[in-house]
Amino acid sequence: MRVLLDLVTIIAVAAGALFIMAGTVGLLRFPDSLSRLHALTKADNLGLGLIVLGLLPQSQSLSAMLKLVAIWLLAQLAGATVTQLVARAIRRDGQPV
Amino acid sequence: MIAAHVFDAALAVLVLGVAIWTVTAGPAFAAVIGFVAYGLLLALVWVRIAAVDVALTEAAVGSGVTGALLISAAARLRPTEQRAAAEQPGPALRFAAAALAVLVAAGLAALVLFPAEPAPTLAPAAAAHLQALDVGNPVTAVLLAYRSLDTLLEKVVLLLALMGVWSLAPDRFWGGAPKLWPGGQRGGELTLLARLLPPIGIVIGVYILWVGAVAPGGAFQSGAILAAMWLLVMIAGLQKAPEIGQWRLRLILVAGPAVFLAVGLAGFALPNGFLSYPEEYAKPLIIAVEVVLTLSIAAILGLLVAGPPESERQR
Amino acid sequence: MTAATLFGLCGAALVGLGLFGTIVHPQPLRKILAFNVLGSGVFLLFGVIARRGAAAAMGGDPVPQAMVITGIVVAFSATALAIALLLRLSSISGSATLSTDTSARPDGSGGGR
Amino acid sequence: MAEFLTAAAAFVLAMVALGLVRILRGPANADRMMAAQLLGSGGIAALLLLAVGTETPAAVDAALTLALLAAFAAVAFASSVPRSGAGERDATDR
Repeated sequence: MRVLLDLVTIIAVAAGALFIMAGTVGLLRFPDSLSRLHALTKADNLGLGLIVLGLLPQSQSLSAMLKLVAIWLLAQLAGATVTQLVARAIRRDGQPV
Repeated sequence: MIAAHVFDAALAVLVLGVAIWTVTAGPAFAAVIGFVAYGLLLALVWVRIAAVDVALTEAAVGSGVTGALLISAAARLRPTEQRAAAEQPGPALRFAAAALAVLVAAGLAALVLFPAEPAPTLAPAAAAHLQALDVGNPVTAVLLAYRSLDTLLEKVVLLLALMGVWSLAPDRFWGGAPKLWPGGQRGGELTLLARLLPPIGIVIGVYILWVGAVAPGGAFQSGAILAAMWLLVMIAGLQKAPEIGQWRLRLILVAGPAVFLAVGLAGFALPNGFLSYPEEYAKPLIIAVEVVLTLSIAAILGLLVAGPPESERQR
Repeated sequence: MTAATLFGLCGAALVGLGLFGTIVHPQPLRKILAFNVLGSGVFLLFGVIARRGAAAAMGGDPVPQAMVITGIVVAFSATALAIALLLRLSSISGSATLSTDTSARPDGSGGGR
Repeated sequence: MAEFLTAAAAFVLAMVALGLVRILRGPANADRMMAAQLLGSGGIAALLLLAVGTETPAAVDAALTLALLAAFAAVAFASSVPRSGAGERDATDR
């Protein structure tokens, strides 16, 4: 059982790290602000989400698990809001090339 | 253990890199964003050197009120930026400053590399008080019992800073309300966030305060979180900033230091001196002081960001 | 090298960096930022002293840690006061410069400060 | 397991550092705002991995605080920058 849980952790955390890497590659490669914003959200949503998922089996208690999920949900809310605010700022002032 | 070393090395390089960016970046806004990022990284450093209480404070203050204060200031000062930046100091002054900075840094580095042996510590002295206080978090115990005088004076400093900010208002605005950044973007997602987040933030603030008795957390961190939530509501325009002439507001501002001082003075009469707690009531008294302190800290930090009053007093 | 030594050296470098920025930057806002970098370097050195003083089953000496916590909050309040002064200066004079001369001096002879 | 999680934290930090280099340079202030966002989520991930990897459970509370305040800088940015200033490029940029 222990081994199985550890395996879940390793797979999910590695996948999360991969998505964070994908986000970074997007930031480095994409030509304009809006597409960079798009790349950034991948790291937020899936990267952090998968890492949280991977850490859940390592939690000692139910409350620790709930706290991890709460962190992910809060990060989602923040990510959604920030993306909107930044995208609006970009659109309002024209796309810098 | 190797992974931890790699992490530390990467973190140190990143902290220094972002600090260099903050000091050398061209536009002021870029430097401010660098500084916000720098604060976030410092929180990671504090976790690595076993000071999670400080990490929490850095996270709460650095990514909350400090970020808001600096970003709005950079936006407001933008029109003046180029002219001020033109006054570059001459090469002689730059060289002298660089030499001085290197000298100071080298001296401090020498202190780090060749420290006093054995390392001086007050941990045993602080630990001796922990049992009597029934407070599990040593940092909270130091802040509110062992070195409580520092904490009391620090509250007074916060109040003085707020009075300094208020005193910058023109005479006709005295007693009026600060304005939080008119002219910016409003509505939509900002309103949604300002409705959704504060209830959650208040719960988390109370949690951080409560857990502070036994684990990292406490009045400062909680106060900074609550201040950020209050500011969010005011920035979104859901609630106006309060008029600084209101006596109720002023009562909240001074309540923290006043209750702390009252408990401290009571120490003369009951146990054995200023700022000492009677042993059987130590924990409830500390928690009561912390609750009031949290409210005062939240109000003071929020008003410090809001700035001096910019409208005439109603009535 | 232990983590404490590494971050102690990092703190020393930050103090030097912040000091340099505080002296050479002509813009007051940048001076405030650099001063905060200096301050955080000092806090970091305190943290390293705390880490070395680990005793009595604690990860670090709680006394310097508590001082850093009050220090962070005081540094914030000082920053807020400085920024309020700066904004007032710019709203009165229309410029945010510490030079006593009203015209900017690009020749680098420095302003009165 | 602890070793793996700490290594993952180091990896996340390195990725964040790379991304940071790109967006701090701008050219628009909106790009720089993304830096705060990137570091917010990356920092949370690194803190959570460290909390389990190095057995400092209280670091989760620091991550919770960061997650709560993650949007705050962007809110200050969007609401304090007057019209036509947010996406504007810097004249002083190199």
